[in-house]
Amino acid sequence: MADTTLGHADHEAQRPAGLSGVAADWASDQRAFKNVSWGKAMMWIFLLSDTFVFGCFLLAYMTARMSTTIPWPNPSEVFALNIGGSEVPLILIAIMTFVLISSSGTMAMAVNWGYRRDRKKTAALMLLTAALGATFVGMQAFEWTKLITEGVRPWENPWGAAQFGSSFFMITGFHGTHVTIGVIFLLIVARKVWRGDYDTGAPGFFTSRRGQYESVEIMGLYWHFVDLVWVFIFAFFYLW
Amino acid sequence: MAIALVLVLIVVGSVLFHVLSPWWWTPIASNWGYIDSTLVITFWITGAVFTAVVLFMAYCVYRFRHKEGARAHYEPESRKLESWLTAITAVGVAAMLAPGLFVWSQFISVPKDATEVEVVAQQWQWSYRLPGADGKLGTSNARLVSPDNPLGVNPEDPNGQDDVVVEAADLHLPVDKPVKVLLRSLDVLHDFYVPEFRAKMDMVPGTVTYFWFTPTRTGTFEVLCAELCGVGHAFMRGAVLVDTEQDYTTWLQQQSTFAQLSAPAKVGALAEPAGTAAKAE
Amino acid sequence: MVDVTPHGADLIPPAEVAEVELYHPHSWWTKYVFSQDAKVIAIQYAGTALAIGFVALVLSWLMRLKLAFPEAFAFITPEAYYQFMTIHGMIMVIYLLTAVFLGGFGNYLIPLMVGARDMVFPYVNMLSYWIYLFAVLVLVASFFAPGGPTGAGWTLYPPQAITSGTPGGQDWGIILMLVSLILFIIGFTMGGLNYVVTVLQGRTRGMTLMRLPLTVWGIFTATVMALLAFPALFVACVMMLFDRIVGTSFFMPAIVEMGQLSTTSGGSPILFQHLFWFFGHPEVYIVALPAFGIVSDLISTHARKNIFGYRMMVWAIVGIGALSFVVWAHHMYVSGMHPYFGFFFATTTLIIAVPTALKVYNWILTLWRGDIHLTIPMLFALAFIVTFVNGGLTGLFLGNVVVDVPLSDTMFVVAHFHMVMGVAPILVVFGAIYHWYPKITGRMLNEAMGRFHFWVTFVGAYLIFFPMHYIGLVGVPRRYPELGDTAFVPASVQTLNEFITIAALTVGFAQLVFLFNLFWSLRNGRQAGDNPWRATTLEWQTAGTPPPHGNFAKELPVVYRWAYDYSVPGAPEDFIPQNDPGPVTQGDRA
Amino acid sequence: MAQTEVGDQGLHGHGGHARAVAHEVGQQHPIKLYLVVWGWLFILSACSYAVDYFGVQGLLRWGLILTFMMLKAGLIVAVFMHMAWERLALVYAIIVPPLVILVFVAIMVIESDYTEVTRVLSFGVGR
Ligand code: HEA
Ligand code: HEA
Ligand code: CUA
Ligand SMILES: [Cu+2]
Repeated sequence: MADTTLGHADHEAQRPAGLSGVAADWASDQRAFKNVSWGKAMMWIFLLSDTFVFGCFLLAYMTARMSTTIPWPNPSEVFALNIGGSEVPLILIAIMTFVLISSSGTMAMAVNWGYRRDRKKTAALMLLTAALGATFVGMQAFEWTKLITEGVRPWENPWGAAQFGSSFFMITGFHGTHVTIGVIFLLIVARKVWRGDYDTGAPGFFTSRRGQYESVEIMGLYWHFVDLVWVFIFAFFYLW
Repeated sequence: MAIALVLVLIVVGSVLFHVLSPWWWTPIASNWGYIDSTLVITFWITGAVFTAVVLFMAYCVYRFRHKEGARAHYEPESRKLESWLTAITAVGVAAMLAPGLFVWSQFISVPKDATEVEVVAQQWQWSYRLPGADGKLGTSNARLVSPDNPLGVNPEDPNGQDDVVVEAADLHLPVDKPVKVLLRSLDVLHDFYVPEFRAKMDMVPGTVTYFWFTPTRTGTFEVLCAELCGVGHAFMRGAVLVDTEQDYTTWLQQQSTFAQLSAPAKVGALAEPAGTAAKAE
Repeated sequence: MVDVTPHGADLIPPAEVAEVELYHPHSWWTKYVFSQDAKVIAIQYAGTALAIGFVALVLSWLMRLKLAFPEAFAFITPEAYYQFMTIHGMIMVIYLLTAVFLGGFGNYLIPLMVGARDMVFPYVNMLSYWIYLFAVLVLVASFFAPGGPTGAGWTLYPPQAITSGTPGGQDWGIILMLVSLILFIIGFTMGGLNYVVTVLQGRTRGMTLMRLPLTVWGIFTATVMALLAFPALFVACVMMLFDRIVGTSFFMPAIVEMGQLSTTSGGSPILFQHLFWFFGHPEVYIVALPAFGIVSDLISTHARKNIFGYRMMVWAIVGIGALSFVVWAHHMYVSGMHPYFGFFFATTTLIIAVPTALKVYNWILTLWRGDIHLTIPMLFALAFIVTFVNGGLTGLFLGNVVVDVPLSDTMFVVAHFHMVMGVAPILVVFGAIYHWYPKITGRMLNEAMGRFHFWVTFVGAYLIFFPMHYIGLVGVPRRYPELGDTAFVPASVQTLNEFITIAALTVGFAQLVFLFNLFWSLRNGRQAGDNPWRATTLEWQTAGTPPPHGNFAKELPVVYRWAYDYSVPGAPEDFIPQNDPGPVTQGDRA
Repeated sequence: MAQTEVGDQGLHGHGGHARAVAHEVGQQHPIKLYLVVWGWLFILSACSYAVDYFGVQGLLRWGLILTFMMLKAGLIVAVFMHMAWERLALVYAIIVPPLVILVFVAIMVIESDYTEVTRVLSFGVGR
């Protein structure tokens, strides 16, 4: 029921770039972010909010670590694995990092094929992404069991400051939850793609709004963010 | 019209209340008269602003109330006026901030000759520790608290042995001698607050905070707790007695040092926190 | 000076976004209960908020009674007092004001004012309300939990909040409180994303940001702030839950509690305070900015005059919003944090006074040479300015670090934030209800009852909180259920306390009249018509009153001017609606 | 997600235009680009891992870790999240607000040091 008298949308006409573009966009009517759909805008802003959540978590961990007078356990020893008789530092974490990065790669491609309306490839890549994500969570679980068997608890650990365990379980746990949620939604969206909901524009179950391939990109934004957060956790928790 | 009248009444009433009401701060007993003066400056500036703003408002309401056929003046904005007002306000703010920051820098820089006094808070009582002959306070730790070491003084620290321990009694201070008050809490947040001294500071478990002041007149002053610390908060009282030099020394004689208190008590090793043994050293 | 060339419609760009099919409810349930219509959700939000707010109000009476007549109300033990105080504060700030401004007015006004048919994601919007309701229920549940609600003070400072010396500390109270807060944050985020995206991406043709009514600017900025500030509280709550349930030591050093050495070690209570206030200070502006915005529109409409210095007003709102993220530690001047922070935070704090001052000036300059109709909304707006200026100025005492030292944690602080938050924005809530009730229900609120409510609330509230400053000045600490006999406090202070209590109860009674009016006028109120205040903004130009599902007629309105074309010289009427192509006026720079 | 660009999805008639819009909206870039970025992310992660493996210490360690971290973050946001192709209005709206977190971090660094020093001085080290 679009207002047909309007002719075609004018935002395809070149808009100024650079700072003047910023000014022009914010000064324009209807939309501040031109060519950004509601869903995408919403996801970006949600991620901004989520950035503050993880920011505060990491900042709290930093404070705990910097203000305690009890020595902090050395992560690269704690997270070392005994492979072939020799202790390899952080190896599991490194692998997890690679797994998650790979999942980001596959996700990016899924988005790409999505826009080319290639149902099979898109769905397949998303499933692959989900699989990698699941692997990551699995290794996380392994990591937790290892530490727990070594006597690390949220309230104490054999090597030093109690906050080590607390921060570890809290931060990785919270990140892990994000990954898990991501995996679930990946599966849901993949199914819709597979069924071709986004070609027919079938209405969503709750929202009764028409599906579009853009959902794949929005899903992607979330997934890459989860990867992004891990980049920071890797640097600040494991490498510090 | 009632509203215009009420607005005027509010201004007049508030000013009169401020001037006539018997409720004002307690006579000061420390060197922090500066704080009071800053407060007075602030009162003058803000008072003037409040009066001006509200009276002008009352005038507008009265003068420009709706009359038949009247029409409002159309004036979107006036950059000039707005800039002026901004500037004036900035000046007003600066006039309050400048002295404030100046006094604050004094507040946080403790004079060299200040003697240290430790105040230890716990639900819901005050205890004190004086440095003793060597003028140094020994280290302390909540972990060491025990019936015969109520303040958790470190028995292995030589500085601590001659510390004077005043448990759950009144604190005495010599008049006109600057003191650095070290604040320590054994359980939750408290706040060592003596209205006559103006200065106050929270005491935070797990760290030590401080403020300094010089008592300027002798007398007995009430200590209150000014940080919610549980159901006993309101009843957590104590007293500081500011004495003349002689009275102070006589009082000091009667106090017992940490060594005397814990004389029989064995000087045991500190309890290590759970499992810090391995990598601690 | 006003050229009367009619707007060429060609100036208005065509629509970039095709209309969305709205969700059409099929059953009574989906229409009125699990509704996805922002207007219904708004009413649900506001209703719940006011209801729980009333509970908080009753709690305040109990507190006052204890403070005035400690012996007579001996049955209000310190435990009970602290529980009342904590829940009172928490409800008022978060579950009442935040919810009513953003969830209530935000939901109702944003789509209407920006010319949208609904929020961008109605389904998520609906979820937001139900999670909020759940959070409220969890909070209420803590009254019936063993040990009762928490008595830790609304600031929930650890270690005290989770130790046995505090009501609910070792029982369910604190746990339910934290869970409820976490739920609130999740629910709010869902709604908040909706409000922000609707304002940024869902505006109608011709509606530029600089043509938005200040109401929308206030709510929008506040929502953005909330989305960035609540995370800090969220994190603090999660960590405290761990400390309380799992036994971690985030905020817990080694402490000796009731002669018992705790198992915790090395945590930092100060960290919690930083996290809390990094949320807490923006929060107080989150409840202030919507009030600023709404009051601007009330004044402009009822003074029949454009808001003075619209663009300055917008920049002031944005500036205040941004600045308020770097002033948080002014609540911690005497917390034992790093002493040098005092310089930084005192400076940033006082700087905020400047944009705020500008807003005050512009409100008053809007009255200047206006055509002031002293309607009830206008009365409340005027009352807001007085109380806000008063409370704001006392804020400058507290902001000036060294002056805060003697005043901190005394009744002076309590007086400050009640005047500036407990009275001023609440007055705006009332004014706004009197202003938009006709649009929401189609009927006017009863005039006589309204005026009675206004006078008692305004004068009464001022009488409650102005003298309270001086109790603080004498040196009476806050959070003292009874003072006992204290040498430095003159007995007359108790008399003053009794006076304050009586005033508070009177004001409370007036609220009942207001409550009655709300329901009475539903039936018996005078018919309002579409635009009773002859206002310019879009919500008064809807297809019928109350606006139907979808808000506007088949065609969305097209906006040709800013929201404040009142009394334009040469114009036939003394107001020109935003969607009227009429003359180009000087005020509109779009 | 929900609403459609005018003329998109052939809501009315002109389908040719519809594809134009679809192109405008849909982020399309050669797969190769993603593979390259993917490769770089691997390399950078490997590098930061190496920093720890060879036990680089002190400022150099921090310098390297942070640089690699920022590079990785940059690549993910710019390419994978298509930030590089968004209009600056969005870019700034997302990048600028997190700066206040940096202020918060700076404050907390100072605060933590202060706390630790007081603890060492008055409680003795190690407990
Ligand atoms: C709506 C809520 C709201 C608002 C808007 C404000 C506004 C301000 N507040 Fe307030 N504040 C609270 C709610 C609010 N506050 C709450 C809830 C608490 C207590 C929390 C707790 O501990 O429980 C608190 C506590 C509080 C403290 C901590 C006190 C303590 O615990 O020791 C401080 C200290 O700096 C402070 C300062 C300020 C300042 C400087 C402003 C400024 O923004 C005010 C600016 C406004 C004006 C200045 C008036 C208008 C200006 C003019 C008329 C121009 C003329 C002025 C000059 C020329 C100077 N407030
Ligand atoms: C918006 C916030 C708000 C509001 C409106 C109020 C309203 C009132 N508050 Fe309170 N109060 C707080 C926020 C608020 N308060 C906070 C944050 C604390 C700190 C808690 C703590 O220390 O932890 C506090 C603490 C506090 C104390 C201090 C306790 C202590 O430190 O010992 C006292 C004591 O007198 C008090 C009294 C009152 C009174 C008499 C009223 C009112 O009676 C004022 C007069 C009434 C009105 C202006 C009308 C209000 C109308 C509504 C609330 C809507 C109700 C709904 C309908 C009518 C449908 N409050
Ligand atoms: Cu101790 Cu309050
Ligand atoms: Cu504040």
